[in-house]
Amino acid sequence: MPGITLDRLSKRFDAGGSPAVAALSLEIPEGQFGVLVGPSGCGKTTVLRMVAGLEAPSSGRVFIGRHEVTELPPRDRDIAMVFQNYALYPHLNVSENIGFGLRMRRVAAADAARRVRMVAESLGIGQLLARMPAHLSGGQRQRVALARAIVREPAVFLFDEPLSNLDAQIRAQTRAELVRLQRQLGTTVLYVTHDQVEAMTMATRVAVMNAGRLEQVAAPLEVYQAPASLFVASFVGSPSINRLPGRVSDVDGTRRFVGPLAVAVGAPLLEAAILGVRPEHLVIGETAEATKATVVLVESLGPETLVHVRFDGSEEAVARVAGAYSLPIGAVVPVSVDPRHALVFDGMGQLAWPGTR
Amino acid sequence: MPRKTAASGLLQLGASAAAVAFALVMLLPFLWMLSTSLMNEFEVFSYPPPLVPASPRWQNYPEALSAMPFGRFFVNSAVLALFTVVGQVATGAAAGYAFARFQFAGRSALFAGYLGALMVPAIVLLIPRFLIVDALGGVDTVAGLVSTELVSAWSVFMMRQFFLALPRDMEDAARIDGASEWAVFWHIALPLARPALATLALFAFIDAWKSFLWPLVVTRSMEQRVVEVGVASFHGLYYANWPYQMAAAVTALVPIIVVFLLTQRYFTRGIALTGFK
Amino acid sequence: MSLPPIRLVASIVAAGVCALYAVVTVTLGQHVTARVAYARAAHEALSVARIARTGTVRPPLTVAPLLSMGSVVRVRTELERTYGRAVGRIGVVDRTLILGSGRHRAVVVPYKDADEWDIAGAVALGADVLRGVWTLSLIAGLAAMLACAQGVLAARRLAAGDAAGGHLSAAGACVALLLGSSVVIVRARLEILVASTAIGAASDGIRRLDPTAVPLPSQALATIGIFLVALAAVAAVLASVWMSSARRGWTHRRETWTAWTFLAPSALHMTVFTVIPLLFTLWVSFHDWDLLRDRKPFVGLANYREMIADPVFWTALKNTAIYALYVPVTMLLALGAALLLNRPMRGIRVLRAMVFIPTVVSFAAIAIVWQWMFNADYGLLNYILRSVGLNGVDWLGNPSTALLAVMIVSAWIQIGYQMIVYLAGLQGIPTTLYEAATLDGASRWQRFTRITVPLLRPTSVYLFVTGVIWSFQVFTLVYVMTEGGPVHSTDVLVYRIYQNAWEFRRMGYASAMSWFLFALLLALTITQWRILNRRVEHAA
Amino acid sequence: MARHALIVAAALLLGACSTDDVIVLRMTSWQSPEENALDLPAVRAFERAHPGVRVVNEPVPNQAEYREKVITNIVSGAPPDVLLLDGIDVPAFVEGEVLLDLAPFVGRVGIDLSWFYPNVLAMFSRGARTYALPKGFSPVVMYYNRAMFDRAGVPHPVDGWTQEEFLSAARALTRDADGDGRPDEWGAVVARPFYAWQSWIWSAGGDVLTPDGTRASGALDTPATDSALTALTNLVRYNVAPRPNAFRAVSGNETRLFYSGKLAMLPSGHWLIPNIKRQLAQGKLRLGVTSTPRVPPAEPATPLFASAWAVPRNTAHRKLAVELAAALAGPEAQRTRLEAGLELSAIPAVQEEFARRDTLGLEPSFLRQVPTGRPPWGAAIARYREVEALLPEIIDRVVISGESVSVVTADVARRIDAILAR
Repeated sequence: MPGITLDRLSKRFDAGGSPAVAALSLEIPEGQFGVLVGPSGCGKTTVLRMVAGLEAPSSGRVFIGRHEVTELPPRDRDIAMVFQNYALYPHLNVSENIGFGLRMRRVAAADAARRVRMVAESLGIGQLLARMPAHLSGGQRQRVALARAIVREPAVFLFDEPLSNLDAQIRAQTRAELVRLQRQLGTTVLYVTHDQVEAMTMATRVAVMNAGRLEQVAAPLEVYQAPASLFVASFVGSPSINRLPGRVSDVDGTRRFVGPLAVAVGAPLLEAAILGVRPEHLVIGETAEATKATVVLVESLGPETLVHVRFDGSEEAVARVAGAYSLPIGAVVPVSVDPRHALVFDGMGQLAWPGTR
Repeated sequence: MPRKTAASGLLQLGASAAAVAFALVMLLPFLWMLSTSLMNEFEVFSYPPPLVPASPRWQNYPEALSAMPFGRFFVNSAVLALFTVVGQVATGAAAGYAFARFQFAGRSALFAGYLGALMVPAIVLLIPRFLIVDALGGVDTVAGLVSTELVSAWSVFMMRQFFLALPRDMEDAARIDGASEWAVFWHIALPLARPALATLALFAFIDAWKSFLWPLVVTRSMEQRVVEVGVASFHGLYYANWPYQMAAAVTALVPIIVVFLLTQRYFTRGIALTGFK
Repeated sequence: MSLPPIRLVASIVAAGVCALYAVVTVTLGQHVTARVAYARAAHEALSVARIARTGTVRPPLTVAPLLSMGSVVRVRTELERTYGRAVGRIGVVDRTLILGSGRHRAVVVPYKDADEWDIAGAVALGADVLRGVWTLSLIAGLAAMLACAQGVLAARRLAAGDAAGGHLSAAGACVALLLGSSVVIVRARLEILVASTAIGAASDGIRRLDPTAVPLPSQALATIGIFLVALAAVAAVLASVWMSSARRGWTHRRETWTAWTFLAPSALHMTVFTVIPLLFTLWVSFHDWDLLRDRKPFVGLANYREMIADPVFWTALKNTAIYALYVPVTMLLALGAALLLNRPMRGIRVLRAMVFIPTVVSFAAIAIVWQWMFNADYGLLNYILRSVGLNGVDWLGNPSTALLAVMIVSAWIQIGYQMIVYLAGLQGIPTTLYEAATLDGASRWQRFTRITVPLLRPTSVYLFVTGVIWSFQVFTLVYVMTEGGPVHSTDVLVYRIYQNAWEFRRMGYASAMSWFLFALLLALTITQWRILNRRVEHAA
Repeated sequence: MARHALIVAAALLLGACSTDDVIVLRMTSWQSPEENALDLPAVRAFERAHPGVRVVNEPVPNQAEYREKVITNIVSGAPPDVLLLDGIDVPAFVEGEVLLDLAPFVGRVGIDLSWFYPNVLAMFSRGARTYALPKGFSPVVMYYNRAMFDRAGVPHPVDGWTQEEFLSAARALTRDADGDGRPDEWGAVVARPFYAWQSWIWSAGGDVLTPDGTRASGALDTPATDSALTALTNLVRYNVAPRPNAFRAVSGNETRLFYSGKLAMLPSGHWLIPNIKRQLAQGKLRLGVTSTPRVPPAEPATPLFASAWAVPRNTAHRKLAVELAAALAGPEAQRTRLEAGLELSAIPAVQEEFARRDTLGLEPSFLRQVPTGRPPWGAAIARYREVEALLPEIIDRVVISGESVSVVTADVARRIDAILAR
């Protein structure tokens, strides 16, 4: 099973305009579940379409395995793709939809029928083969689209937000199923989504994109724990990471972040810096470096509670506290940061401490 | 919700009434035609004109249709229409698809050229076209008759607009599925464009059926004439037999109406397109 | 990697195109040569006839001399023997004219009997083979062969990524193709020159020998051939430029190639049956041609000047512009009809057919029927007007209403057509959109303005653009209804064109007006296009 | 090799002569099927007389499309072998050197040119040359409805009557039968097409062109023409003629009004008859024919509209084509054609014999108009179609727009001069 390698891939739609994708290099090793995540309009779908061969890159190269496929039409790339809206052929029934790729590849009819049936059974849509797409539910259409991709046994799967048209319950279920399927088939996957939850739960490798550029490529947990930039830090995690402006200076011989909260850091000196703190690393309670803040909102979620506080300088932050936690609004509480989890970003939004990799 | 149902029912009824009224207004001149076709030759010259014939003269129809070899005319028209429909649908769909879907060198220039072709009054092209067809040995042959009609810029333009309105995802899916560009066109785009194709076929048929000057000029013998020329024949320079002409004109309408009713189910029942963005 | 197959395909295609070009060039060369031979034979036959009439020469009336190459022969007795049929057959045979095959050919020119009564004999002339124009043909062929080889070379080098080498070879191929083309054109000119000398002599009074009694082999064919060759050259140039552009990748080239295969049938047809006639019309617009004469004296811009100076032309233009206003109104009506008739309802098919019928009724019948609708005393329209308390209008007797009357009939004809297009367009709108909008609480009107109207935009653009073009070309309706009257109030541009072309036989003037109309419509359409597209962008 | 090739060629040439190939002669005309059927006996007889020859008949119903078809054929170098030529097209066809001079040949195919009405034949001749053989013609006459005249107590008009008499008759015949304040029976009519009022101008001593046919000023704007036009357009002003409208004449109101007995007098040609032959025979419509009213001292004059069979110069079958044209224009064919009632025969002997048999009383009246006939301008001037297209404008502008006759005629004359000078 080959992997996917993108080498300085760029795409510019208008000659004069800004690039939709700028010199993007990325490698999804063989058998990995790569997720390309980013806000809408960041160019991730364009990347996927360039990998698929539906869009010609303005420059750069695409490799599948060791073969360069930049100039090859989609049909010669040995890939399968599941579209956001599934793109089922409305004039063909389910069986013909699934079997279309085999027919195009001139697989013998009997063989094709057997494979279609097998894949359909394995996805639990065996009883729908004679139906027309218009008469299927959203979840069923999604499965047909999946079956259509799987049946060809391609080297690479491409997914373009395949779950976004499903309701929440089926989405969670399908997520798990897709992962299981991928592990089982061992096929390399490039999966595009704007949903960080999907990225975190499904990926073995997450690539975060912003405005046509790659911000970070790493394992999901690493992206969460050591985001390469403020953008990544903010994009991943819910509620979003707390961003507190301040500066890094030497106070009494120790290097410290000074802002609404003060904390000892190892960052270089910075006139403008942003302290990034995940809500679960914001501690409510008396500690040595605690700062007073006012509670503005308390959200009880059951297993945990989100406490929104406001500092003197009117900056706000959220703390995640385990269990039920009761505080009156307006109460003044001491707030501090666990120094082991404090992240400092420089003025450009790049991670300054604990150090980028 | 009963109130809403009643209101919407009333609205539906109103719309239906409006539809019927509109259709009737549109039909009025035709009814007059029908009425004239049943008059005797002197009744049509009465002033003021009678709305309905005193006694319908049904034999106008057999008499008009046997005054000339109309059977032969209908066959000729059908042949012309068949070639025209096949030619225009095939070339119109292919070219319209190319203009709507492909980014290629020379696209806008070529499209401007196609559009330009619509802007030339056909009457001044008659002589050069005739000379070309004559040079190719096509005068007074079926090939010469249909040759100029096989492609029409109108149909290309129409198909382009239709394809522009169609979603592309299915085509992309087919490309991923391993279809060549022709397979995408044939297996996916064409079936999805069925309403458009039916419309185009209908219009091509009508165009061919109604065409008059070119068939008249490029054919010679009576045996090669088409229906429309036959209809016009009752209206000579000096002698006009209007009841006959109307009878022939009404008869000539029948095939078009039949084709219309046949193609209607395609352009009034779109394909249920799934998963739109 | 699969580049090698691409290279192979490119080579094969390039070779195919060039080989085709070679064949066309040589074939055309032969054809042209034959025509020159005919013209020469006609010319020579003239002198023979001149001698024969003065009685100084009495050539033998046998077939034998016919068989000797290069000599001039009369075959009178043989033809007289089977008189009536022979005459007819000569006509047919002489249409082809070139007898024999390959290098060996002869040309037969018929001539009249002593009373100028009928074709009585023929003059045969052997063509000089491999001399004169034949060498030119050979050059063209060689050039084509060279182009063929160079083209293949260019394709291979470009496919292999050698852009510079590709450029070089492509340029070589272009030169070769152009050389071939110009040779053919030069030859054609020469041939036309010689032919016209021969014909000119004939009409100068020697009626006994009448080369025009049997038409020359079609000049049109040579013209087409020349255009095709020129076109091939242009295409070759374009293709070379395209192939040598290293700017874009193979994906783009492949797309271009695919697109052109989709377009080739219609593009070729358009070239032959529209572009060439159009260029012919352009040429005619600079000439004075009354259709009946062969002479088409060059008049420069005189036709265009006359057009600009003619007040009736401007009236017709103004009327045409006013007339075009019926298009948007009709579109609204048609959209309304389509919406009304796009619902499940008993008898809906018949209702649609009823609305559609006017579109298909023949013009002759339309004219007669509407004459009564518009009758001032008894017409239906005035009956309606009077029944609502208005004064009747003398629709066609009043210059201020006559054009409106024509517009009403046009709307009546067009509504059915536009309704069908709208119906088909409505099918492209997925019902899910309406369902979603309904769930979002959109009212009927909102659904119409937010979904139906925007999604019908391509359809509307089509109808509007073609509607305006169509309205500028209206003529049959005016012709069968009013012939432009009264006082030119319904005179429209194409009716002027028609009248000048066919009634007044002023094809040059008519062509000039056609080209004006062409340019006007093109400008108008481009403007419309820009505006409509800008609005699309704004909407998006 | 060369010899062999030519032997093959000669064999082809001569061998073809002895095969049973049918020679095809193409003839074309603008004729409705009813009219065309009248030519068929002559065509069949010709085919019987010429075994191996087949005549392909290509009638085109309308003259407009006929023109397009014939001209396209001529341009492509393959005109039909025999074609019907309208008088108005003679100048252009002659100047274009399209037609064969038939004069040297007619004697050999049994036609004597002295058979024909000289003033009809003259339209198709230039000096000693004759370019077509007339098949029939018609003068423009004044039809009147006898019943309406009788009912109104107006004496029937006689040949040579004056425009004054015409006007007073028209006044007496116009009436408002249903009392709605608007006349519904009319005495006269003003037709827009020029063919219908050319005789009116001529019979008043006016004309549209100067005698040499080079100018309109000096003819169209003279007092005689002006007063004739004033008298004509005044018919509407005096409310004895309905307002003209732009609908094409062939399906226009005038004919319907006249056929329905709502119009007492109508200027037209013999071609009015076929549509109403049955009604005439049954006595449902009683018509009379007389000359166009004149303004003394001018004498009645009327244009003769004629058509004739011509042979293109470049026919491949000159002899056969001339023979066919002769057969179609011969007395036998003309006799048959008369049955249609469309026109008068171009051969006096045939026409007079027919008039003697006539039971409707119309034919002798028509015959009386023939000596007053003149070739219309169309038979003399190649650009006449352009001139004629301008003339309805005079009626439009005077009657509809209310301009004065002299202003309009001066303007139109100026434009016609420009056309003729081009």
